[in-house]
Amino acid sequence: MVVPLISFILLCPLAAFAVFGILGLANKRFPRQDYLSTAAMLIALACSFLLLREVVPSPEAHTVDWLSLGNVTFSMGFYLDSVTVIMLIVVTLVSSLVHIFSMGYMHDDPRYPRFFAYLSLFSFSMLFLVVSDNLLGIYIGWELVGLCSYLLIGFWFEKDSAANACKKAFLTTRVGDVGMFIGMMMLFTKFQTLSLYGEDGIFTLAASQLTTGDMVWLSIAGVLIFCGAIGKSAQMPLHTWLPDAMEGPTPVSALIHAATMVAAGVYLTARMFPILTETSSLVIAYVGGITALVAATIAIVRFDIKRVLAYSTISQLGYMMLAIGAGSYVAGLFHLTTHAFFKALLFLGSGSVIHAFHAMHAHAHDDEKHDHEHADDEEYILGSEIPPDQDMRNMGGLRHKMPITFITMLIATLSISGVPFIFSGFWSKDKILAGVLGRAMEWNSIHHYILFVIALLAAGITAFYMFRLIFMTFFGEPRNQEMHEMAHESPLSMTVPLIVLALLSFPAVNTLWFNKDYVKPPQQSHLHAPTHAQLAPDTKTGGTGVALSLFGVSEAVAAEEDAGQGTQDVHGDDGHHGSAHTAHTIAMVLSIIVAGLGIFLSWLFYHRRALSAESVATTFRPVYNLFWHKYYFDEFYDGVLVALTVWKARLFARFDGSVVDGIVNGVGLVTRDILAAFVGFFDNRVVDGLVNRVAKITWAIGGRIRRIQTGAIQTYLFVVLVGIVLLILIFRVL
Amino acid sequence: MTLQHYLVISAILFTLGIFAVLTRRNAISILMGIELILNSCNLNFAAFSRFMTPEDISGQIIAIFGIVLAAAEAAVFLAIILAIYREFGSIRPDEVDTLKG
Amino acid sequence: MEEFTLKTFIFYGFALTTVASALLVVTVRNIVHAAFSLMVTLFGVAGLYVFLQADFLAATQVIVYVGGILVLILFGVMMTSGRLEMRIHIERGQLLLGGAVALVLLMLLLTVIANTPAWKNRIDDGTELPPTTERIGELILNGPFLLPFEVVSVLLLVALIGAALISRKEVRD
Amino acid sequence: MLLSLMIFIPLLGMIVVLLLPRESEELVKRVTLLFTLIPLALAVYLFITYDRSTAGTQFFHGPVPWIDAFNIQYHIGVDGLSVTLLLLTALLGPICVIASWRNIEKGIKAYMALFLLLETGMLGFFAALDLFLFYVFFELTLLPMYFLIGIWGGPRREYAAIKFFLYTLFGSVLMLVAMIAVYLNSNIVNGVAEGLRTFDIPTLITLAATQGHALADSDFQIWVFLGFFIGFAVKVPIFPFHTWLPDAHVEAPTAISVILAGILLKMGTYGLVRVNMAMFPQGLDHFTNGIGFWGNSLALLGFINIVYGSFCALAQTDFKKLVAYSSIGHMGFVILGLAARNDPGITGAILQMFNHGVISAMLFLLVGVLYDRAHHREINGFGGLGTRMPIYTGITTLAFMASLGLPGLSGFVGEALSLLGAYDKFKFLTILSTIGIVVGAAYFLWTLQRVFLGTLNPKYEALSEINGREILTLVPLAILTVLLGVWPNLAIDMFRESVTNLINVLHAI
Repeated sequence: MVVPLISFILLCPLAAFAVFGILGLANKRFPRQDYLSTAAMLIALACSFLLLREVVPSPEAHTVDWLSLGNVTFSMGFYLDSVTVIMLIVVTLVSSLVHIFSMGYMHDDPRYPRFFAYLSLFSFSMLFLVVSDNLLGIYIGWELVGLCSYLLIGFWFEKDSAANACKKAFLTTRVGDVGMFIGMMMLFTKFQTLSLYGEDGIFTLAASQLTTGDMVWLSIAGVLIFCGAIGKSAQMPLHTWLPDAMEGPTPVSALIHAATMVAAGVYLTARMFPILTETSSLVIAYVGGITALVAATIAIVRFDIKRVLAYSTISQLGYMMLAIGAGSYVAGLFHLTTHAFFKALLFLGSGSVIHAFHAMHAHAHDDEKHDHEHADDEEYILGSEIPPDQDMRNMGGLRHKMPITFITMLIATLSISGVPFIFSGFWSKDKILAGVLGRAMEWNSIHHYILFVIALLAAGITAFYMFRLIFMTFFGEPRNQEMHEMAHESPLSMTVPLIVLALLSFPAVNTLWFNKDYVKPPQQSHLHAPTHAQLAPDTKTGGTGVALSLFGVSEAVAAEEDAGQGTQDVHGDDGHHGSAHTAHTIAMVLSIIVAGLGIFLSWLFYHRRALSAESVATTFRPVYNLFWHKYYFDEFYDGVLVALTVWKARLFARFDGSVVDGIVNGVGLVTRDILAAFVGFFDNRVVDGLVNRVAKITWAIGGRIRRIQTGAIQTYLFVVLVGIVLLILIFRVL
Repeated sequence: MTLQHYLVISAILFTLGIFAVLTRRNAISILMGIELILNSCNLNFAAFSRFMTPEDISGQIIAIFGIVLAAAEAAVFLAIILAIYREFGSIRPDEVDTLKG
Repeated sequence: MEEFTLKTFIFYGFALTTVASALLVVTVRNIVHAAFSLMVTLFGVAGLYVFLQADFLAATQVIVYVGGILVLILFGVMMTSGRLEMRIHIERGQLLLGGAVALVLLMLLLTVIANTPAWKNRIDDGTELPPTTERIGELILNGPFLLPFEVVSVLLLVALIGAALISRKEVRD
Repeated sequence: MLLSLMIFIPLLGMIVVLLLPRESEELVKRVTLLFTLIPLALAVYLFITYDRSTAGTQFFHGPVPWIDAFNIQYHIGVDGLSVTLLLLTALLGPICVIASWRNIEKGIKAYMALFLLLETGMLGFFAALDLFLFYVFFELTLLPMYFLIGIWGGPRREYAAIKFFLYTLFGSVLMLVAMIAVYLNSNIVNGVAEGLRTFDIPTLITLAATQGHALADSDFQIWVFLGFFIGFAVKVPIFPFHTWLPDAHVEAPTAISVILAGILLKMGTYGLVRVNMAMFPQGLDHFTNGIGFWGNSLALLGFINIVYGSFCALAQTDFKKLVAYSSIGHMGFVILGLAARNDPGITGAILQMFNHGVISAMLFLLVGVLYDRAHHREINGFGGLGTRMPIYTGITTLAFMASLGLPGLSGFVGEALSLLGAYDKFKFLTILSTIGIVVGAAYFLWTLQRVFLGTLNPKYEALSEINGREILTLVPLAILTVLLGVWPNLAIDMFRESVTNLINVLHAI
């Protein structure tokens, strides 16, 4: 039942895309592509729910040979465990909602059918990635979602900014993908397979074959595979494409660049969890942590509503990476799920706002084209142009105009900020913090303490900038009266998905994660270098954890945390349980504090106006500039890397044209002119002298002989006959 | 009547043909000379066939082919003569000497 | 020497006619006369073929040469010669040289004929062979000469088309 | 017999075309199409009936004595290595004829006749099993190509044609010398001459593996390997013998570029597999054993091709030149895969040959479509065509994506397998070669952006969408691209056994 079901799930969106492609080639159009794609997605969603029953308890893989060589076979297959199913549901659910949302949002676009076709293709690729049981399959899905992302970011390709953004997205992620591919090559060369599971899978082989001597090698391989995730999940230093990707239509941002594709990196890292070593885990955790912090700081100073969300996404993805790097497998994936819902909600909500402004923007476009550039003083000198319908400085006070959008977005914001207990974001984030702290205490590792602090900071900043967004958009006085007048609540097709997603931001609907039997972290066979195996028991403190029993949920969370930690730790004992509880408690308290602090500051700055953001910015000018310029990553890439590459290309081309080809032409010239000239000289004087003499004689003789050539046939014939007669005389008669 | 009778007749015809080809100043006369030569050859074939291999008549068949070739040759020859006549206004071979060195 | 029968007499008659008329062909000044002499020669050769029991060949000779080629030649004469040129112009020097060479050639040929042993004493025993037409047909159409026959046919066709192409009035395009 | 028919039917077609009157151009084109479709039909039959379970030669014809004095035989047949390329050739034939339907303005009859001759040469080359015959067909392609570029090419056609001709001739002279050396040594065992000399490739392969045979001498193999290698390297083309390629491509008419990239380059790599690898395993070993400079040299050349070709492509502003340089880069993957001498490497290389044939054919056809409309190929001179020509843009995107190695399309499989194989032996070079993947994506996407995205260049507001005939030429290739990307076994089945066999030969030394 499983294989047909998964195949069917994959086939639905693929078929929807195929209809578009085939008709498109015949220069025809299917007028109801939107219904087709949406229906396909809803069916896939229903089937995904059916799979929920199938999977528990044992994971299984189903493979077919895809590419068979003489003695190596690459198989393609489905691997279905609880994580897969959850991912399937997340993807199909968000995708369905985005489809429905787009029916309203994209309705007036001239390329409306194409949009849905691309969405279908994306959904197929993403689902394929999720269900693949081997690295090759994941890589295929990986690149295909990259393609869809490219197509969708560049959906309004008439805009140069969109055209630039899509190219940048594809190329940046490809850099990461190359790293991933090298990692795959390393694994393949070692194990002669790219399948992950089963008897001959990489995980089994790695557990049984590798020795301590291979740890460095395995760490490198792990980090390289993680490079793919860095690219796709927009981690530092390859994060710059994601903010630019906001040039795509907003539903795309919600689906691809918030909920699903960018989370694929986290998913991949989680999939590779069993072969992550201590070193590679630490690298992952640091990359994630730094990304979380840096992106959050950049988000503080953005004014474009979508960019804020984009940086927030990067930051949250970093969080997930941090979790997985710190060994909190379950927490990372949990956060992935909750984040998918609330971030999709935030994007769709911002889309709703933009949509409300959009008609107005089109109207005001002609006469006020560049007005906004002068509206604010020096900040614009520094930066990118923001479309007025996305500029938060044009918003404000929208909560009355767009109540549904406001409430749903508020729920999402509360969730992402980690407001305790009734929002899912709190639980997942708290779990990550607890995991990191737990690891720090368990290993007594300074790295993890640092990471914990980073994570806390990021959490606080997140709360701050998210509320900044809410305050600037929905509270206060309308800043642009004219635009405000025009704003209106969005149609039903757009608000319904918002409401559904808002409901999903409550923990009750994420119960799967609180069932400790449902998702189990896999064994990490190479986590412990020998040193740590000895260190670990000594460092454990016999804490007396007190679990907070709120809604009866946290108990389960804590217990699950134990399960997670326990399976990873060969030396798991009672003392360790204690440390997890302690960590959990501390983390929870601290996270509530920083979230509250962040929200409070935000309230002071942007609602009460007790503090002036401008004055703070002026005071800390260098820091502010750093944030505003996004740490100068783009400048560095454009000014150095891209320029260097293009320069190198030009150099090579010039080298090719002048040197290599020059040599060839030169050889030709040398042969023709110099060599030939020399030979010609020799020829003229020496050889030709002789030849000329001969020729002259020949010519002279010829001049005489040519008289024989009378042109009269009869003369010739006569001579011939005389010749014959003579011959006969000589040979026959004489 | 021996083989040699025929051979002698043939030889005479051949020589006369050669003579015509060598001396005549008119292309058509040359053609006639050639016809004589061809006839002498055919006669030789027929004669040899009769005297050397009485049972086998391959010689006669060759002679028939010879006649056919003669016909073809005559046709092309006359065509060329006509073309030359149009070009030079004459069919005297000594006047057609563009190949003169 | 064999008997001087009527048959021999007729043979010599044919032989003489052939040689004499051939001599006329090469000596007569009027080209039309020459052509008619050629006709006589061809007839003479046809008669000789009869003596060689080559009946089909004789018939072919008459039909093709006399009926075809000779007519062709006469046409050629008419189309190319103005009235003045009906007479064949001969240069004396050329005549002498040509005659000499031809004579030497004749001498040589005769010597060869007389001296080749295999050719001596081949006497026509006078046996009547069956008519050759059927055998020739068999050999040409169903025997070893099929391919040459086809080739010759194509050649003839090509020659005809070629001749027509060469001799047609040029069309300026 | 089937193969002989397939090879010589285009030649027959050439004679027929030559007999047709010059004025009836339409008829000439139709007849040519017919005579290229027949080999295609035979190729389909070949594809269906080919026995995939054996490494041996199939459908052979001969050996029939040809030139007895040198024991040269007419001997043809296909195994897994050649059958794929034979199929590719037969497929591209009619496509190129259709592509030439409208845009050859003068002398269509001569063009078509030469094209048919070219097809005979290419088909024969891939099927030849006698070294001499192989060489004859190799040279046979040169002549029509020279005229096709030199007469129907662009403004600098004569330069390009002569360059192409001389380059190839230079290579083939070395090849000829090596071939004669092989022939002269083919009957020497332990220093004593016995029996007849031979040009027969299967026999030579056996002899080269025989202990004590003159052909099995490793020094001899190295030198002969070099001779053949340079001959084929010019064709591939391998740096630094590549500069004829951009010129030839830029000047050649569309269909000829397609043939050039699709088939002629493959003749080089095919020769490397057929002759250099199979016949001189010790020579190969010397250049690919990974020890020292010479042991890495082949892989190094592959790497240089990839990176150098890609960077050069990035700098081009002429659309066609860009595609030409990308070809150089892609052929680098073939070389790299072959240098790996293992299962994934060789399979990947052969797959890459086939796929590159299909994809580069598409690319050149697409460039041709644009050139026919705009009459220039300057990438920066376009812009925003995506709004004007959506279907064309779609197909181009597909072709670009296939070429830059997007998984799910055929380009990826060959590239990935080559790299996977190569990494086993040449770790450092392979990792460096992956730069080519990024740069490859860069130049294709940049081109895509400059030509199709952004605001529409007002000059091209009236540009017409790709027409049915052009779509007809592209669709089979596009289908093949997707099909082989999704189901690569379809192609690999054809040559899996042959590759295994080849590897056994290579490991036997």
